[in-house]
Amino acid sequence: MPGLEDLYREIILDHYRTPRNRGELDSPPAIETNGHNPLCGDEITLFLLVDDASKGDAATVSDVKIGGQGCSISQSSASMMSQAVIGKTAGEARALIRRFKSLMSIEGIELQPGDDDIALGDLEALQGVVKFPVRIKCAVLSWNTLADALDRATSEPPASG
Amino acid sequence: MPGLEDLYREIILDHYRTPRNRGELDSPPAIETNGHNPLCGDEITLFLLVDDASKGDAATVSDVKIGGQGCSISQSSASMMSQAVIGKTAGEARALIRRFKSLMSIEGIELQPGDDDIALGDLEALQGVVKFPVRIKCAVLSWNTLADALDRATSEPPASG
Amino acid sequence: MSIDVATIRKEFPILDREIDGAPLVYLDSGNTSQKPRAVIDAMSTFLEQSYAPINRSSYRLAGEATDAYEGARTAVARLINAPSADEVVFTKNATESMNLIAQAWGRANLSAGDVVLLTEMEHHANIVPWQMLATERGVDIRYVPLTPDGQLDLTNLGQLLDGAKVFSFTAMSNVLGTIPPTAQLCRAAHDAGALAVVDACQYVPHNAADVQAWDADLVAFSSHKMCGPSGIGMLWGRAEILDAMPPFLGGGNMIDTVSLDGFTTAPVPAKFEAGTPPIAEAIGLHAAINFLEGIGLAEIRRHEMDLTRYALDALNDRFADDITIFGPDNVEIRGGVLSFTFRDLHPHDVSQVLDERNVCVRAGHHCAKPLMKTLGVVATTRASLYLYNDEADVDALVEGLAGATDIFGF
Amino acid sequence: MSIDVATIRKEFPILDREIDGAPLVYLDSGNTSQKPRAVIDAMSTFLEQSYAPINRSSYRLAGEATDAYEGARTAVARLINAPSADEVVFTKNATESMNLIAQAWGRANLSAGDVVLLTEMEHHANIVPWQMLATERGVDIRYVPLTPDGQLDLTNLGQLLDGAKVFSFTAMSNVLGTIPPTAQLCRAAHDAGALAVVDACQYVPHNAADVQAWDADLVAFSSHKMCGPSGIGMLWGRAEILDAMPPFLGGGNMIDTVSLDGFTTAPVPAKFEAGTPPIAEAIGLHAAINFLEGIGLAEIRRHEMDLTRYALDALNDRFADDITIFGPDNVEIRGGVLSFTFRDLHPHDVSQVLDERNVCVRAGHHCAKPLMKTLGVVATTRASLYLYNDEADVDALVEGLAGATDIFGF
Ligand SMILES: Cc1ncc(COP(=O)(O)O)c(C=O)c1O
Ligand SMILES: Cc1ncc(COP(=O)(O)O)c(C=O)c1O
Repeated sequence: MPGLEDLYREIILDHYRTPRNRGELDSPPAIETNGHNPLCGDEITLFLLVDDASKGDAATVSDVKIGGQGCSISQSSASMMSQAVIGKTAGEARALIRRFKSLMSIEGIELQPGDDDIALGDLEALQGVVKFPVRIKCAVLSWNTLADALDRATSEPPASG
Repeated sequence: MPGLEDLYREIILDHYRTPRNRGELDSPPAIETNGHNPLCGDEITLFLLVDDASKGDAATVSDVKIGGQGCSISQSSASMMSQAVIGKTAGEARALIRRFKSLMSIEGIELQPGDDDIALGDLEALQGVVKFPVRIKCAVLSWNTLADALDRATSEPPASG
Repeated sequence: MSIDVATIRKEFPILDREIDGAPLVYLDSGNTSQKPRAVIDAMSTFLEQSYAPINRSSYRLAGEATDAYEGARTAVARLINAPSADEVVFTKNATESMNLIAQAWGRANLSAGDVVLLTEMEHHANIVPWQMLATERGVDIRYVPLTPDGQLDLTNLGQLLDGAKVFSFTAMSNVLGTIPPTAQLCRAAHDAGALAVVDACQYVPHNAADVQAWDADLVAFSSHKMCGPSGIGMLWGRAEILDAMPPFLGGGNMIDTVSLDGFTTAPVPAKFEAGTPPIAEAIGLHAAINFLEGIGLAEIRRHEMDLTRYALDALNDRFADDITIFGPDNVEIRGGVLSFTFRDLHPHDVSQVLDERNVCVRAGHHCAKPLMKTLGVVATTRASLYLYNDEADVDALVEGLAGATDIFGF
Repeated sequence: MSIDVATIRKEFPILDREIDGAPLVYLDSGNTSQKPRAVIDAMSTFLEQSYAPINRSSYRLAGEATDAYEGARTAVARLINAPSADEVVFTKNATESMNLIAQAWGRANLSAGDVVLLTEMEHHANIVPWQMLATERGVDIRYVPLTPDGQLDLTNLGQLLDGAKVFSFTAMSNVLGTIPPTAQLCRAAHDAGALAVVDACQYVPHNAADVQAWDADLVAFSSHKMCGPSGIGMLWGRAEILDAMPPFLGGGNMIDTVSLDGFTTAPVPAKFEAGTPPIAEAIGLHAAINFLEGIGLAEIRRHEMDLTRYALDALNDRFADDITIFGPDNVEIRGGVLSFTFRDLHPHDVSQVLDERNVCVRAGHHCAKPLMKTLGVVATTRASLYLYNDEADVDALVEGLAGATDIFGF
C-alpha cells in the first residue's frame, strides 16, 4: 500500500502549518462562498475579488482569502490554490480547476485544449492523494468552492458601490 | 412428517362436501358477523340467533347459519361448530370455543374449570390440524367469528320488534 | 440458444434439499427466489473479511466497503440500462420504493382532486401507498380495467389519463403473468402530462430491462426476487425527478448539514438513503446481478417462455375444464406465473396436497385482492417459474394436482 | 466475572485479517459492529437450506421460514424484556424506526404549536425526522442542554417538558458515551404527559436493556451494531400505542383487506411490516442475540467499563493536555465510546495516521452535527469499543497517536 509519505509530502505540511492567504475580504465587493464536506464536517469560506467582472473569462482574480477549518489536505490544497490563482484571469482559473480535478481523477471532467499544459507547480505535491481515495474529497473541496465563486463573480451584476 | 390422512379425516371431508347449516338468517333479529383470514382471503359470514339475549351467558343459541368461502378445514370447522353450538347456552358455547382453541394449541387461552370435560364429538377430528401449523388459522376462523357474534348478541340492546 | 438448467440448478444449494426423501420442487419464485451459491458466498466472504461501515469512516477497510457498496449500485444501473448509477437508490424492498414515490413525490406534487391512475392488476404495494395519500390529500384514484384474458384494457386509456398526474403500473403482473406494453404506457402517460411509474418487481428478474427504452420516470424493484438477498430493494429515477423530490426518511447519511434549527439534504442517491444501509445485502445483490448477467437475461426470458408454454399445455391438456388458468395464453406477453383454480378445490387444499410432494406453490390472494375480485375468486393457486425450474418441476405439479382427486374424491 | 476476550475474538473471522501484515484493530463498533461466525453461518445455512417466503405461502418450507422469522422476534422481545413479541416491529434500521415514530405517531398526535423535546446529544436519526415533521406541522422542537462534562443538564427539565407531547432521547450517546438516567427521564416525560421515546441504538448492544424497567413507550435500535446483520432494525412499542398508530408504509403484509376503494390494516406487528421483510437478516439477528446472551449482556457491559477506564487513563496519562476526551469520566455513566481531539490535528489526519497501523476509528461529526457545535468542534476522532476489544487494541491506539507526532512534527 502507499505509505503516508506519499500523502503528507513536506510541501503539503508546510502549507498546512503556514497557510497562505488566510483571512477575509470585505463582501461586497468580494464574493463570499461556502463549501463543506458532509462526511467529515470540513468547512471552507472563500472570498474572491475579481476586477472587471463584466469581462467574464477575461476578468482578473485580484485577491483570494480563505477561512474555515479542515484537515491537512483540504487546508493545504486551499492554500496552494489561492497562491496559484491570484493574478490569473477567471478563464485561466477555470482551466486550472479542470486540470486539478483531472489530476485528482474526478470523473466527468472534460479537459479543454491546452489544459494539459498548465503548470501545477506546488500543487503537483497533492498527486499522492489519489492513492487515498477517501481523501480526494478533502483535496477538491476548496476548488469546488472556487468554481462556485467564479460563477457568481462573473454572472452577478457588479456590486453597486 | 404427518400424512395428509391426519389432516383430511373422512368426517372433515364429509362436512366439507356437505356443509351443515349453510345459509342466512334475517338480521335483525339475527346477528351477522364477518371474519376473514388475511393470509388466504378466506371469508366467513356467520348469522347467530340467540333467545333471551338479555340473560347473557344463560341465553340460548337457537340458530346459526354460515356463509362465505374457504378451504376444507375452515369450511368443515364452521359446519361442525354450527352443529355443536345450536341449542347450547351462550355460556356453553363460549366454553366450547375455549376448549376448541386450546385443542388447536392457540396461546393465551385460559381454560376454566370444567372446560376440559366438554365433549368435542366430531370436532375431535380436527385435532390433526395442529400438526399443520399454517392451517390452524383456517380451523379457528369461524370460532373467532362466533366469539365476536356472541359478544355482540349478549351485549347489544335487544332488537326492537 | 437455451440455457443449461441442469448446470444452473447445481448452483442453488437448496434445490439439493430433500424433505421426507423427496426433492424440493420450488414453484414460488414470484413470491421470493432462491439464492445461488455465488450470492451466499459473496455475503459470507464479505462478512468474514471485509465488513465495515460505508460512507462514514475513512480508514481503508471502510473505503473498500464503500467502494463495494457503490459497485453494487453501478451493477444495478447496468442491469436496467440506467444512464447513471447516481440515479439508483437502495431501499429495503420494492414496497419501500413505492412508498417513497407516493410520499416524497406525491406529497410534493399532488393535491386534492388530482388523479392517480393505476390498473386493476396491481400488487398491494402499488395500491395502498396511493390510497394512503388519497386519504391524506383527497387525491382521486382510477384503475385501468382488464380484458377477459387478463390484459390491460386500453380502450379508454386516453380518457382515464385525462387529468392524471401520475400513471403507476406493473411491468408484469405477479398473478396473471401479463406483460403490458410498458414503453407504450410510459408514452401515453407523458402525452397526458403524467409521470410514468413502473413497478418492475416481477419484470427485472426475468427479462432484460431497459428503463431508457421504456422512457420511464421512476421504477421500483426488489433484490430478493432476482436471486439476491432479502433486505434490499431499488428505486431508479430520472435525475431531474429525484433531485426535485423532497426527502423521505430523515437521519444520518441523507443530510448535507444539520443544526438545532433544521437540516439540508445531501445529493441523490444519499438523500434517500437515511441510516446504515443494507451493506452486506448490496454485496450479495451485486453477485446476483453478475450471476444473472452471466447467464443472460434474454436467455432466461426465452427459457421461461418455453417452460411457460410447456406448463400451460401440460395443465390444460391434462385437466381440461377442471382447471382455469388466468392471464393471456400468448407467452410473448406473459411471464412464467401461472395462477389457477382447480376444480372446486380451495387453493389452500391444493397447496397442501402439493406440499405433500414437496411442490411449493402459493395459495392466496397474492397481495392483489382487487384483482381477485375482478377475477371473481377469493384466492388462486399460483405456480411461478424461474431460471432453475425445468419440465420435471412442471410435471411434478401436474402429478400433484392429479393426486388431489384421490383425496377429495371428485 | 470478566469475559474471555481471547476466546471471543476467535469467533470473529475478520479479526484474523491482516492488512499489510498488521492485524486489524477495529475500534469503530459504535458505527457498526463486526459479525461472529455464528451469525454468518446462521445466514448461509438458512439461505442454503431453508430460505422461503414468510407469512404468505402455506407449504412446509414457508411455514418453517415463518417460524424462524417469528423466532427472531421472540428473541428480540426477550433481549429487551418486552412483555410480548407482538410488540416488536422489524424495520430496516433504527433510522426507519425513528421515522416510523415521527411520522406515524407524530402525524396522528402532533399539530401546530405542540412541543417535541430532544437533547443536544442526539444522533441525526433522532433529530431530522422530527425536524421534517416540524416543518410540515409547525411543531416546536426544544433541546435539553448539556453540562460541561457531557451529561444532560436536567436543571430545567420540568420547564422544558412543560407542554411537550413527546420526549425522545438517546439511552447512550454515540459521541460522548454518556448514559443518561433513562428510567428517570421516562418518568419525567410521563409526569408531564409526554410520550417517552428512547433511541437505544447504542445502548442495547452493550447493556442489559429492560424496556419495562425504563417504562419507555417506544424504543428504536439496530441489528448491525449488536453483532447482527445489516438491513434490519427494530422498533419496540407498548401495545396500546402501536395499536393506535396509523400505518407507516403501505403494501403487502400490512393489510387486513384491500379493495379499489381503500384498505384496512392488519394487527401489529404486521401493520408496520409492509412488503417482504429482511428474512435471512432476522435469522442472523437471532443468532447474534443468542451469541450476546450466551456471553451475557451484563458481563459485556462490565468488560467495556473496565476497558473504557483503561483507555481513558492510558490516553490521558500519555497525552495529558494534548488530548481532550469528551464526555463524563465516570464509567458508571458512560459507555465505551471515546471521542477526542488530539493536539491541533484534524480528525481526518489522525484517522489516516492510525489507519497506517490498521487502527480503525471514525473521524467526523458522527451524525451529530448539533452536538459538534455544542462541543465547539467541527469533528472529532472516535474510538468505540466492543466485547471483542482488549487492552492491546487500546495500546495500539495510543501508539498510533504517538506516531502522529513524528509525521506532523508537533
Ligand atoms: C408486482 C409486485 N410489486 C411489488 C411487490 C413488493 O415487493 P417487496 O415485497 O419486495 O417489497 C411484489 C412482490 O411481492 C410484486 O410481485
Ligand atoms: C445513537 C444512534 N441513533 C441512531 C443511529 C442510527 O442507526 P442506523 O444507522 O442503524 O439506522 C445510530 C447509528 O449510527 C446511533 O448511534
